[in-house]
Amino acid sequence: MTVQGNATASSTATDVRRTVESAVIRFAGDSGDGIQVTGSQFGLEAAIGGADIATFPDYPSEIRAPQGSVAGVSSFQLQLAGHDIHTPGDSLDALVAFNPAALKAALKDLKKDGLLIADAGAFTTRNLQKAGFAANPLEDGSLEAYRVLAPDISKLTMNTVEAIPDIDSTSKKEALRAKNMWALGLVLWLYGRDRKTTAAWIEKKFKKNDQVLKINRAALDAGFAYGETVGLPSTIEPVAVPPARLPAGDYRSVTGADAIVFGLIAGCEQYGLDPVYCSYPITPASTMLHLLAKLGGDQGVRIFQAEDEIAAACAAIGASYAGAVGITGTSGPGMALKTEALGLAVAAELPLVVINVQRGGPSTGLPTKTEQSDLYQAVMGRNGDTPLAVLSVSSPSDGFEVAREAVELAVDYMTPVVVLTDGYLANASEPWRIPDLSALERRSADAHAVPENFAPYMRDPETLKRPWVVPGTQGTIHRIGGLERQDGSGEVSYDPANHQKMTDIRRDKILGIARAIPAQAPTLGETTGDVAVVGWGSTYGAITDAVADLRAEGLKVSHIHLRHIWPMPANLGDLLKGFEHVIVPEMNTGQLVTLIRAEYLIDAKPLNKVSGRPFAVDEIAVAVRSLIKEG
Amino acid sequence: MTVQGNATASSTATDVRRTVESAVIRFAGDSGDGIQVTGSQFGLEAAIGGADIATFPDYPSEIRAPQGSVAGVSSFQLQLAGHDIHTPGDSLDALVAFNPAALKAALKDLKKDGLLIADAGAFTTRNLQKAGFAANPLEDGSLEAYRVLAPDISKLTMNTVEAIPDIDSTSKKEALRAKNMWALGLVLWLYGRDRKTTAAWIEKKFKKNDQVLKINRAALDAGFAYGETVGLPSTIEPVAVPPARLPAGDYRSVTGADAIVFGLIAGCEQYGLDPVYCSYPITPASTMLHLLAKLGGDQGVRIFQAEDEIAAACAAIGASYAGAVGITGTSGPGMALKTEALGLAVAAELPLVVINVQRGGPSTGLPTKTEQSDLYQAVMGRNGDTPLAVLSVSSPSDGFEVAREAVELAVDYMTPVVVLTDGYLANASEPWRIPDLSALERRSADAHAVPENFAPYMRDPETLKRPWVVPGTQGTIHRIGGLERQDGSGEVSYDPANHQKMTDIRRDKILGIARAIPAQAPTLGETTGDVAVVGWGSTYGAITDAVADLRAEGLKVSHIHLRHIWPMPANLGDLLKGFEHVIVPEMNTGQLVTLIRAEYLIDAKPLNKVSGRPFAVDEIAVAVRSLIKEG
Amino acid sequence: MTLQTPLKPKDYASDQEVRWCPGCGNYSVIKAVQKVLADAGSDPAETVFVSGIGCSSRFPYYMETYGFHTIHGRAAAVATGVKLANPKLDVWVVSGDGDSLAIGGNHLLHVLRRNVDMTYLLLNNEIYGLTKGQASPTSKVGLKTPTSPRGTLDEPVHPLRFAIGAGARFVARGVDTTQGMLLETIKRAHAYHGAAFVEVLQNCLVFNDGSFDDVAEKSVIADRQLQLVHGQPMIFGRERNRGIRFNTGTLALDMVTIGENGVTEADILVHDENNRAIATMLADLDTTVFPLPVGVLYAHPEASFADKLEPVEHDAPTLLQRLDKALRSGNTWHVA
Amino acid sequence: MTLQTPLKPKDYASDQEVRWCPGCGNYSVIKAVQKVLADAGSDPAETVFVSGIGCSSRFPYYMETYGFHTIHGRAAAVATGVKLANPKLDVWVVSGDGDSLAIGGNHLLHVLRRNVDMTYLLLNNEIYGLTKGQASPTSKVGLKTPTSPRGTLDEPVHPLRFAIGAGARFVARGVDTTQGMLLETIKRAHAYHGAAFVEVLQNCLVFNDGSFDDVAEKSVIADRQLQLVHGQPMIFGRERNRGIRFNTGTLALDMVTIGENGVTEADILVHDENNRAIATMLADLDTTVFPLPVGVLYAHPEASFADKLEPVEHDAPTLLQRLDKALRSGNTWHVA
Ligand SMILES: Cc1ncc(C[n+]2csc(CCOP(=O)(O)OP(=O)(O)O)c2C)c(N)n1
Ligand SMILES: Cc1ncc(C[n+]2csc(CCOP(=O)(O)OP(=O)(O)O)c2C)c(N)n1
Ligand code: SF4
Ligand code: SF4
Ligand SMILES: [Mg+2]
Ligand SMILES: [Mg+2]
Repeated sequence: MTVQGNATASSTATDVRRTVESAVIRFAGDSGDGIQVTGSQFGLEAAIGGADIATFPDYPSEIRAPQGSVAGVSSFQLQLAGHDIHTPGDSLDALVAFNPAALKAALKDLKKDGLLIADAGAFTTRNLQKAGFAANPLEDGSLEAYRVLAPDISKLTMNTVEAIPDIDSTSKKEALRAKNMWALGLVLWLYGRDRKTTAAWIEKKFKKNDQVLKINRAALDAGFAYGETVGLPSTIEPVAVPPARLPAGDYRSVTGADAIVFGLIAGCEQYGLDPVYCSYPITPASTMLHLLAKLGGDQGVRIFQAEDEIAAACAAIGASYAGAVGITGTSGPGMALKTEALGLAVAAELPLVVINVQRGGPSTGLPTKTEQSDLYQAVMGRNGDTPLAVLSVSSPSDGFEVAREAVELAVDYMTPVVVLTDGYLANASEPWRIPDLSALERRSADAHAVPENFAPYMRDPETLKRPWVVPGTQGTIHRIGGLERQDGSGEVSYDPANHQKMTDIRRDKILGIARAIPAQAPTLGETTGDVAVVGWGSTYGAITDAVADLRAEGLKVSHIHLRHIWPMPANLGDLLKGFEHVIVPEMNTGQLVTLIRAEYLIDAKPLNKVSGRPFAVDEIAVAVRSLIKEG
Repeated sequence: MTVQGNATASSTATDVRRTVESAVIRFAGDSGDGIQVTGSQFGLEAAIGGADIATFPDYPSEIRAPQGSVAGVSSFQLQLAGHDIHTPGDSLDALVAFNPAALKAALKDLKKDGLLIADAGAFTTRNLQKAGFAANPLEDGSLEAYRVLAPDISKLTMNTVEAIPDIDSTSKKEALRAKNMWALGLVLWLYGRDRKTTAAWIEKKFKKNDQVLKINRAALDAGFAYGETVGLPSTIEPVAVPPARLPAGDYRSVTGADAIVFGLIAGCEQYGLDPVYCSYPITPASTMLHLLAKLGGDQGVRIFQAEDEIAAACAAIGASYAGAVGITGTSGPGMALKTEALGLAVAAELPLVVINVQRGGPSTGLPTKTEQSDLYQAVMGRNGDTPLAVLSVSSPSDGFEVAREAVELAVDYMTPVVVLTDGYLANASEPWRIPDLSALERRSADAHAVPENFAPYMRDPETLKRPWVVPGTQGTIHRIGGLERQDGSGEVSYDPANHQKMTDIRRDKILGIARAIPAQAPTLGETTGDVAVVGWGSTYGAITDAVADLRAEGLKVSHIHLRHIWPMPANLGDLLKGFEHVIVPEMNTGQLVTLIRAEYLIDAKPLNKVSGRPFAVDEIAVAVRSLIKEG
Repeated sequence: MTLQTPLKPKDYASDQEVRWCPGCGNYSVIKAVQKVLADAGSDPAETVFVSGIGCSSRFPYYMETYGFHTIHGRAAAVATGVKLANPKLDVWVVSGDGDSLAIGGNHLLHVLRRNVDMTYLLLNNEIYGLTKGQASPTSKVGLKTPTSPRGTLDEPVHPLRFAIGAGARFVARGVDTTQGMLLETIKRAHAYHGAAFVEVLQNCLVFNDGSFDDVAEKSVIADRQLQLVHGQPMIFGRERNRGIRFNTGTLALDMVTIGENGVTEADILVHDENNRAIATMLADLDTTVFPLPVGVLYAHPEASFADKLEPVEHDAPTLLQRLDKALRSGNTWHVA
Repeated sequence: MTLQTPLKPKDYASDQEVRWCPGCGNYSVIKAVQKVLADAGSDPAETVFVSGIGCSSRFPYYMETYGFHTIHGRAAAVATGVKLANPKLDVWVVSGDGDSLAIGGNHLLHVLRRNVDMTYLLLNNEIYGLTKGQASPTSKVGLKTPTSPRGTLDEPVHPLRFAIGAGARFVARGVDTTQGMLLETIKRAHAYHGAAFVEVLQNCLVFNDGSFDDVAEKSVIADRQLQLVHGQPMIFGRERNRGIRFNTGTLALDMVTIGENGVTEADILVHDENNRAIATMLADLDTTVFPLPVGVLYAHPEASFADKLEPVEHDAPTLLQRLDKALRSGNTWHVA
């Protein structure tokens, strides 16, 4: 469905609304409350209405975490704005709490004077107890600092459902599950959004169950109507968020996982090669596998759900050996299991794309929380001198370009390429201008061409890659493997001098990628100054907003964000030496910063956060200010 | 059998021999020629006779590499000396070549005017061809630069055997296999060694086959007699190597593998704990498993040959969980497979000792060759922020102390400890003064004591370790695992602040080890100077000899050799800053040097060799000289 | 070790909040296990639950015993290590179908062939629960899941057949809806000396609801389950008039009705736990037609892993002397 | 694809120097394989040998076909990937007992249950050859090796039993000393459409010499091997007068002599490759007493992995349009 955006964002012409430039809203409740769906739909309505958005879904690792408990709270935060934004926001303009536990977990993030919408019906003695409240905060005056709107949403939803003609009694029992739609309706109204897309979504989603469809539809409308018609207290005024001035084009919303999937397919198509995606389910990487499974053979994609991550990596290697682009996606612990197989791909010099959706570690760690702590593993975590290329993704939509480039590097250099993204990026979504696929560069018409005087380990003088001649080709029969091989002939060789040479070639081949990638430019700010804030991956949004703020204060700060982790861009050392200070915010205990220090002998300072949550803009700004003050 | 050493090293009183301070000898031949046995026996006789020795066994990875081929050459080099030595020597004083291929492979290492002993009987047309000789080098004058002794050892051995009374005809056919003993006899005589120990070894080894026993015994004696009685050309004079002035005590010969095994057992005994060694066979780590299997329950050791390296690591973790000291040993590719399990041990905070006998990589690489390329993997190769301690072994006998310390750190800090050794060290042997076990420090009487107010993740304020309370203990029932846990209580926790805290604790616990280990002192030389040569692991011997040479030239060079790779000794940065230059020789593409640069921002220079062979002393000396020259 | 003062089943429940979905089949398994421990008078402090990762693998948290929630697929290997270090402990492994038969298949094979002393519960819901509903290696062909939107294609692994093929000496099956039989089966497994393998059909009501309804729904149990009892004829059915017969013509198992076509009770196959061939045939039965065999299919006592472990010397002073002896064995020499 | 001009067996041998010990059982296997390929007229360029690590896994180097010597235990997984990318290739896996049943057990399980199209040769020498003689999971109990100086303790994995338990549809056995039968068996396996599993008893003369002498030595073959032929009675023995009978009393297999105790040829069990229960019993036979069954124990054609693979669109321009369509499916909007 394509709707015309950029129209007036408000649905009723009679509204007189105050305009705000942006708003940060969080929905929070039990994992059974439909929080993720509510948040996504709100985001979609906001985006279609022309706003820029950034989202942050966050949920517990249990399927059904204990009802009413703080540990079981699922939440979905988003920022919508009339300008280009990069993060889901630090503190909340509005919080929608479906129960006391949600309030408990989220209240600290709500701005003073922020809007709190709570379902009074869920603030029962039992729920209050479970959340650890001694008294009902809706009644004990403890929320005075906020603007509170606490209708009994549960009851209002029930009433709405009761009023639907021909509703049967079993369905009525289920009616309470629609309270998220009631709340969504109200919030859509408060922020001047449309509800057409959500209505269409309900029609489609419940088309097999007419009763449930009607219930959800009615709840959505009732919430909307509540805002429109029930006189809200004067402190609670509806607002309008103007459309953002986004570049012209067709837009859709993508999550980080979606964007990578599309990028992988596009990358393979550039070469006319088939992607073969081999994976073993693991949170938060599974969503890529799910989307690829859905797209299926129709998109030239073959997926393989392997028996474990080792088999997934090995099958991907086998697929590359046989001429497809083998791809394997996973998350931290699964990446650990692929270690040995990656070594084989390096030794055999086969293309391979590995997507690691990082999550909180060590070990099983915090499976549904985000972190950037697998950089060491990606760059250095193998036995032997086993170099490969490492790229990173900075925003949900950035995944498209990075995945596409990963395929290119894998094929052009006959090497594994690791793409680091993370749990936050994989689940977060943003509006994305659909790329013009016809503009895709068509690359080396025949990736499997047989060079003259073919030998399995002969080299392209420019890239040092060996030829990718695949089984089924006549006249080029040969054998490869993980034992050291003679340069050129590819025969097994234990010759000392050859081993030295091959080790050097493998290193130089990867380092040579630095010649092919663009020079590093600051994302924001000048190429010299007082402080360079160097980031990689999903810290992008927070850093760039922080640097913008600091620059607005007149400070000489630049933001330098790396896509290429290994090899690093050729000019990076020189660029960084143009700054008085270098600080590297990372969601780990300091990994990129180690590489930078070792490579360039620059006293880059770490700024670390390992709490399973992305940086707040302010955390970075504060650190940079104190760096400037100190030195 | 204990013999009294330090007596006159020569067996016949009538000999008049020139004394040499040291000699470097290599035996080389087909893998079927019994080269390893010959070399080991020679080394043993030399050591028992009071010399210091260092050995370097080197063999192909096939069980029976093609006979007569250069790829199939097996060799055993050793240095014997009348003083303390550290390497098997750079270039050869003598080469014993059992066939043309051996000559081909080794001749380049023989000193000008060096002694070449060759079995003329093996220089057949076919063998010459296989080795790629156009003409017979024994005849074409191409060996003029050397002192050549080329009896037909094959025939001489056959003749000897023929002469044994009651030898049966089937055994005669096997007689040729004893030619290594003939050669050994001759070389023992040439270097003034005894042959009693070898004679006793033959008695024992072949006690079930009297015919073979007699044949080997006769061949050994005949070779010896050949030296004594056949007038050798005057250029080929027998020599004597005086006894080395070693500290008093009982000595034995140990390989690096043996020493580690003994160290592990001793370490566990300090605590009264049982070692449980879980492993999967892999070259060159299997020899540890073999020795432990032999020692068995008698030594309090339980071994478990697991179905793979993952199971081995997990079983070791299970054993530690249940109160033993879980140990797992492997080599590079196997280490890669243990990655995920190591993360569990870090998260669960259990003691675990991991021995990695490094070999040539990447992937299967060069299984029987040596390398130091798994340092990155050991220190950084895991998902998440997953710190652990890493130690390294510098010489065969050093394995004892390092393994013992690894057990101590694992238990005292409740952490996995990785010990890095390598293929060269594991197979090489040297004389070792048997330690006085009664002097072993008896440590914390009850490693499994229940602290007051027990909680599974309560901490020792000094070391930050959690208590090791094991199943079977009354009153302390609890559950652990790989999900993030609440500091103190150990309950599963998704709390952001707690994750930050636990991540910091895990890091600080490991970094805190730096407070407990001794400050780094130079192995040789002053604490300041022009060049610090920083090494780790098996480069020890070559570096220390090179530094000694350089210092003899009057250069201000020191050797700093690290046992503690992670954390590094607390004073290391300051120590290194006292030198103009820092150079780090490593058998990899530069791994320790990366850590040093990142930690101390010192422009340490790499010196890399990745040829599957240890550094030659001279390679290091040359590099240091040119560093000084440059600036 | 058994307790002097026996405990109640609920004493084996920890104070941890159970985080399985309300209605999950895992609840009836844990209930049965707690009763088995209570009946056996097991000492909670000597009991260890080891698990991998999955909904099922949360099991140890809910047990008031020692517990180790390890990594995906590796519980069997960790549990083997526990046995190596302390063979006296009563070791249980609880694992899911993905945990045991996808990533962990190799370790399961090896604990079974080694007969490592443990009670191994494979909670088979034919789905990956914890990761939100992907197909598992036991999913029935055609199951639509996020990774098989057009239905799975691969033939599933059959847990009992696999266990027998792996050389297991104790192979049994239970169903979450049949508490009594489940309890008895787990009790037998727990009493078995060696590796006792029990597959439990366990309903995941969120991602694979009703996968076993056809055999597990209360109303069909009598007709659709064949409760195996050693030495008893294989009779089933509401009227106890149906049975399994060995057909000597086809050399296969038949389903017959007593009183029809001249079939009498004497024709019915008597269950013999020791007959591996028959156990294989029972495991192989096409349960869309035949009833589902439950209870102990195969039990063949043999020396266990722990029985065969080499005795280990523990006494430190003696050990020190022995190590000294080892150091001095072979060639040694003295330098004065 | 088969060739127009057939090649000779030696044309399938590469120019690489063979590095197995002289006398190693692997030689007869490679000879048989080269003959099978020649007889089938296989195109070397369309043929791929994938292996793990071990002496046996050096196999691809010696074949004049495409070859991939991968990592220990993972050949099956790599081969599956080859099939995924190009289902037309003729894929072989050659692996050792350690490679297949220690570290690689899980992947073997899964290629068998998925019926992935490949000829899988497990060269079983009951030892780790390449790493110098440690016990393998198939080593007989009591074998003394460097890792079991006082004899192994664990019950071995039984490759055929394991394969059947894993759901293999083609299960066979050959012996290195019985070229003819080995050749026939590998030929059948190669012709099979799906995962064809063949265990070959292969003597390692260096580390486990004579492990199979009892059944494989030339002189005992007639009496100690039971050559299975579909539809033929299970008769063996130098005099062809001994046979296998199904004993309906014990429900087990018996060894009988025709002409003794009233036994006639009609009593002898006729081999039926399709009967999994009988195949299991054959695999289970105690071969210290019974003869060793060789040939095809079980073959049950079924749709293979490649048959079931979803068709994949290859045409780049069409694909680009389809990707564009996918990108535009769902909610999109236009910004002017
Ligand atoms: C190495 C690794 N790979 C993947 C995962 C993700 N994962 C967790 S549980 C699970 C499967 C769960 O299925 P099952 O074992 O059947 O247990 P259930 O949840 O159904 O009880 C997977 C794939 C993981 N935790 N670790
Ligand atoms: C990950 C890993 N672990 C261990 C090894 C060492 N290794 C190589 S081959 C082998 C076993 C060989 O036995 P088998 O598979 O039976 O083959 P065979 O040599 O007997 O033919 C082992 C343990 C390895 N190469 N890689
Ligand atoms: S998801 Fe399924 S298996 Fe997991 S707890 Fe819920 S019902 Fe049980
Ligand atoms: S070691 Fe054994 S299996 Fe390996 S090549 Fe030699 S005989 Fe064959
Ligand atoms: Mg499951
Ligand atoms: Mg083998």
